[in-house]
Amino acid sequence: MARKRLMHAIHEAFVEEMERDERVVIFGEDVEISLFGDTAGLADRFGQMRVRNTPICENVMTGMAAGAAAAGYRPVCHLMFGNFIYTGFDAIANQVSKLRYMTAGQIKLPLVYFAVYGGGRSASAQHSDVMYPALMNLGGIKVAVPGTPADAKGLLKSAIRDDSPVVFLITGGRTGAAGEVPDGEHLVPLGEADIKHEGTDVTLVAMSGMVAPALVAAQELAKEGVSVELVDPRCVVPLDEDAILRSVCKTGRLVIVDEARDMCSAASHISAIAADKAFESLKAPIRRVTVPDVAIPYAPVLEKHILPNKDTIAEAVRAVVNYRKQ
Amino acid sequence: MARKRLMHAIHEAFVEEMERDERVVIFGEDVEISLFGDTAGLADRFGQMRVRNTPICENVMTGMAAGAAAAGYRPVCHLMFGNFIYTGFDAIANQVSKLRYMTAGQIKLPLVYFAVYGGGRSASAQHSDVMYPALMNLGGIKVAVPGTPADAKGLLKSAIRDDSPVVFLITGGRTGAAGEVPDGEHLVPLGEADIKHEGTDVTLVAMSGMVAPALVAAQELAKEGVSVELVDPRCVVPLDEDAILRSVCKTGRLVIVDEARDMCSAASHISAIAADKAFESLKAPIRRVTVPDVAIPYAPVLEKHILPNKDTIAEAVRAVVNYRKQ
Amino acid sequence: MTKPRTEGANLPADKLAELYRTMRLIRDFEESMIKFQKAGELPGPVHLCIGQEAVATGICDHLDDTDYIASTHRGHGHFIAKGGDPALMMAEVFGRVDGICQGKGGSMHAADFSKGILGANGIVAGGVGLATGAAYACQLAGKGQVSVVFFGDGAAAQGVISEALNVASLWKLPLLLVCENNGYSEFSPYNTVNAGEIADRGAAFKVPSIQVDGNDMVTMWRTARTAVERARAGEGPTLIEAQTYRHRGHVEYEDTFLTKPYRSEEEVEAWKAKDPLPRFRDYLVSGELVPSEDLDAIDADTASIIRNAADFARNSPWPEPGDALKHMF
Amino acid sequence: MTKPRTEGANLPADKLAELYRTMRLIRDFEESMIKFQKAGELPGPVHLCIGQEAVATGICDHLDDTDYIASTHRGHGHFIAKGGDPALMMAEVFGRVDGICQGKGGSMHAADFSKGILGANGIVAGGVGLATGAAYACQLAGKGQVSVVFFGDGAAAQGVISEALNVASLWKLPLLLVCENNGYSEFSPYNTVNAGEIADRGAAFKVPSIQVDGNDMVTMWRTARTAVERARAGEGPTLIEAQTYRHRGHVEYEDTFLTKPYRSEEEVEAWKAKDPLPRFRDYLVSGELVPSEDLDAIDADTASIIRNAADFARNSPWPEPGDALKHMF
Ligand SMILES: Cc1ncc(C[n+]2csc(CCOP(=O)(O)OP(=O)(O)O)c2C)c(N)n1
Ligand SMILES: Cc1ncc(C[n+]2csc(CCOP(=O)(O)OP(=O)(O)O)c2C)c(N)n1
Ligand SMILES: [Mg+2]
Ligand SMILES: [Mg+2]
Repeated sequence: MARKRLMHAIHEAFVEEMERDERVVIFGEDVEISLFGDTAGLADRFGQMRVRNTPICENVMTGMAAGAAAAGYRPVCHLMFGNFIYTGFDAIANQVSKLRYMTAGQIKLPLVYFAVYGGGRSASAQHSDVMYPALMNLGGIKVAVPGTPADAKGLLKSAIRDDSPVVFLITGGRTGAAGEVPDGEHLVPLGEADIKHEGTDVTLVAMSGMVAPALVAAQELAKEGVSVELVDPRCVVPLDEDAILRSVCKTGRLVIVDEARDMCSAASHISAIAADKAFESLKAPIRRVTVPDVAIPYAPVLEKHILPNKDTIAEAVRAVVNYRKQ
Repeated sequence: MARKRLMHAIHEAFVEEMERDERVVIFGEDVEISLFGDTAGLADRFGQMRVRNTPICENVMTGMAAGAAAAGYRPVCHLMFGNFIYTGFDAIANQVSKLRYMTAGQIKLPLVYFAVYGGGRSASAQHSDVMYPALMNLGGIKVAVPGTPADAKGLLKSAIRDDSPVVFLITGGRTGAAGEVPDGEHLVPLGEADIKHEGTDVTLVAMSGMVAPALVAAQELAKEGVSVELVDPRCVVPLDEDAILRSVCKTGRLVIVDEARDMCSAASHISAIAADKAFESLKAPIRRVTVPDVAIPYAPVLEKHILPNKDTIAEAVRAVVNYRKQ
Repeated sequence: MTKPRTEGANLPADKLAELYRTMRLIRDFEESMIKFQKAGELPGPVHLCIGQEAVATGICDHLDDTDYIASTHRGHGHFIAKGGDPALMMAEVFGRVDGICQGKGGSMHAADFSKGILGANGIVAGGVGLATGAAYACQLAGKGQVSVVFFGDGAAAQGVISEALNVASLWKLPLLLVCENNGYSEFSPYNTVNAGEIADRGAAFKVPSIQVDGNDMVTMWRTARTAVERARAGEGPTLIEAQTYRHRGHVEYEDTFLTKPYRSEEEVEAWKAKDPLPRFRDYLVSGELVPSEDLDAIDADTASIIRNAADFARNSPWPEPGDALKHMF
Repeated sequence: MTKPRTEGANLPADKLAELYRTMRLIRDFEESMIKFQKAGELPGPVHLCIGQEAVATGICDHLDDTDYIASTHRGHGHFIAKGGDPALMMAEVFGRVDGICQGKGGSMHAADFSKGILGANGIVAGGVGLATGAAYACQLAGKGQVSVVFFGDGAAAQGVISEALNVASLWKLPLLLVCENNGYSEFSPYNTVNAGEIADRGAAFKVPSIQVDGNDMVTMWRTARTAVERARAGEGPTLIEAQTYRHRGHVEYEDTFLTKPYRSEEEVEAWKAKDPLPRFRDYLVSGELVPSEDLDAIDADTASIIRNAADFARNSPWPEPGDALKHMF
């Protein structure tokens, strides 16, 4: 175990998987010099054929990942910022998410789209979106949203080894808090939730950049005598419904924190699952702590106003715990 | 009143709005000859400057709609099949959905993206998607999903007059059942649900292509003594939450039919709203009748298996009505 | 751009016969589709390539199973020319369980990865990224494989083409970009949707570009050979614009929805007179390169292959409904 | 492509002084940004155009408020040259309520629709569709308005550019596609991300294309004039590749994350020697076209404008938090 920043953990995963399997290649804009540090030095180590700068051309890049995967490689297509997933969305939505299915399983598509996403950095509307809801609705694409350096490393290694397309999303660029990362081989299976804090009164589901504030909220609430179970799904596709439902059946209450805009968010979907399958257990309304359906503004004061934080999370949890049938 | 097919109603709306306001222009691939009949004859009537064939270039087309709108016109960008929205997704997601917000309301974007979407025609995975969930999550874009010829006409006229970007989606191409369409000026406001069948036992929400089978299911269930209230939101953005919640509070039960894939569908979101705001009234789990998270297959027998129909809808309603707390 | 001269062929007779056979097989497949579509036996739309067979044939003859092609919505010819089994494709278009995609894809998605056929495509220019990525894989593997993308003149307007030209040129990818210019993008004539000439668009990216008569089997074949050799030798991509024509409509049922014609009878007739199949046959027979009896035998053979394919397709069962849930991951 | 010759200017002195003033104002704005960024006064990233001022100035001098421009992430120069108020943009970059976008957009989204400024853009080539659509609107209106899109050499690889070239050529849209080739796409040198020359890419679409020294104020201005006149006269689009250089980094804080240099000191110095601002000043003074006192007066004036802008920005309050929920529809 050693404390590492998220980007450092990601970098390790890349190095280890590229060492392990020479079919792993990385391409994208400026991956050689590396904006976030995640791919820094990889070109020197593995050569420019395997770590390759592309021009700015997301349309063809996203399709190229599929073609290279279909032809036997395990490409990581680095898309820099999550919003550029929209720029290259055609191949992701119309080809990658469907190719295996349309051909009745003839082909595996072991590829990873990698991007940094989310708000909180005054990077404005076109660099701060949360785009996994759109990806979740496509079917056929796995989506990993790690919230800690350890999960990031373990999930990225699994994503690279997975035979299905995976979109791998992390928040925050070079910043991001450090965390303990196990030494040596460390794999986290795609689709397995992790209980980040055990509790009995209320289930709090949070993922990715929301795990940290949710954890703080859980710890603060513990002092108030509210026992929060914090479930981190770690992937939104596949979604570990069982783990979420198990917890809800135990606690009878559910709050979901999601940095996505509210409409058709992961939070909406998780709520819908519980309202269907854990109805019996529910003692209170299901609350979503999400971003309102607006673009992400520039001024810090505006951005802060719309992003979930430990206080808005704690408030939602309190409301649910204090709920009494009228 | 006269019975008209959906495409005929759409055609009428185009003619009337183009007559009314010369800033209304339509461009897209083969809009002059018109694949679906919706724009047939418009070029002859309004001239090729206002009804203009484009090359196949969805990337620039979707952006052009925004530019033309910003510069004072009211463009309808005809994207033919809904899946091609993904092809032109960059400008929709990164520009159109945000431009007004990013500029603090400096600009109105009175534009319509028009497309035919959904399955049931053995058109396969790349011509059969339901893409409104992705659009709903963008914020900033209204989405109209009419289920009858009358609503199609009334909503399209409102969409063209609206100062915000609207994606206008219809199912089924030239086919599609006929329905009564009011003569003369007929406007349906964006964001106002319509009760297609009144009832007291259970609320059934259905939109677009799902309204017809839901209505049949409601009628059949009536014979069994189950009183279904069929709520058609008609738009998924803005979503008439009040109408849905009003009905759920009355009936205490909710089933949502949505041709979208399940994850992060409109059904998920509507369920989440009810699980939060109508929790008190709920007597049974909220059920979603959606498409499983797969691509749309070609063979009719396969496609039929995954699309909702009157029987799967009725079955879900019965399950909810017969639900007894264990 | 360069324009190859039509030269006398000095190809061996068996190669010429083979090329004829491929064209004939494609033609027979497509003609059977007309019939089946009319008879209501096909659940989904079909886009036929009658009149364009020489392009697929000329290109794919130079390819092995380890090379890749990405095709279009008008993909039957490419599938067959690349060695795909017509019976498996036929069953697919019928939507049956023995189809190459078990009825999940249909005409617009027929693929056979075991033969390097990355698939037809319902998205115009959708194959461009796939083939470019496969070309990158070919380059990485270093075994001289190549990758080909077919696209139409309508598709040429899609920006992804220029993206591919740029990256393939920079990376010297073993990629052929083959534009089948049949004069129409759906119902829009070439010059209403394309400014300038497609074969001129490669030069700016330093991609050698050739405009060729796509109805001239031998010239097509030679042009392809040069480009494939270049690619295999690591010298980079080539853009080929093959000028041709589709005899049938854009999609088989177009008469049911079009309210007016979009091309003249004379134009269609003029191009039918340049039909690559009889033209090649004439060339073979009149040049005494392949005896007409041999060609008759081929005709009989391909006809029976297609008859058998149709029987196979018709007799194949529908897929199990529940299989709709398989094959996502 | 064509390459204009640098000619002696026979522009009136007041026009020359005006051009100098615009460049100087942009330069002062950008230099203030360096300082504010270092001081931690700017919440978000800024991309500065120091060294590239002549391009924005030369193009926009021919435009009125009723003409349109769409800009890039490096958009301050375009905003100012098109007549946007530097104080309103400054407040915007500070994230304040008096900013042109009330603090909602920041540097990458500064727009002033009342001046035809469709906005900076955080998406590379994101302005292309906007400007093409505005050009369509200009054509429909029939009043001789024009639309301009600025984009970088990195952006030139985006497919949407070729889509715009094609449609603008076919429709004869009053559109200028202005590529500011500053030699780098972020940290990637030109020839690693662009095959061939950008100005060569117009010809294939029949779009007149010009490669011009973007650091030569007068030539830039003349080149723009020809293109704008062509557009106003209904003769269609022009592609202009202006060769220039950015003196600063790609983004102001790049030193904090780059681990190695991506360009040489010598290269930077060589280009600084070709800095368009002193070069133009020299030209004006040595050619006795504008007296240096007049230019000094301009310098003093622009400096004070920027000082006032900074005061205005700094003193402007933050937006109300709740305003984050406004302005979606
Ligand atoms: C992205 C996208 N846009 C539009 C369409 C609809 N469409 C299908 S085929 C076609 C015309 C294609 O023309 P071309 O590329 O010349 O091929 P051809 O049909 O002539 O073989 C169009 C517009 C589509 N399938 N995909
Ligand atoms: C679609 C998209 N892809 C990638 C980026 C990240 N990015 C921002 S600026 C830039 C380089 C742009 O280079 P160029 O067009 O030459 O403009 P310059 O910065 O030199 O002015 C890149 C890759 C982006 N903003 N948008
Ligand atoms: Mg064509
Ligand atoms: Mg540049």
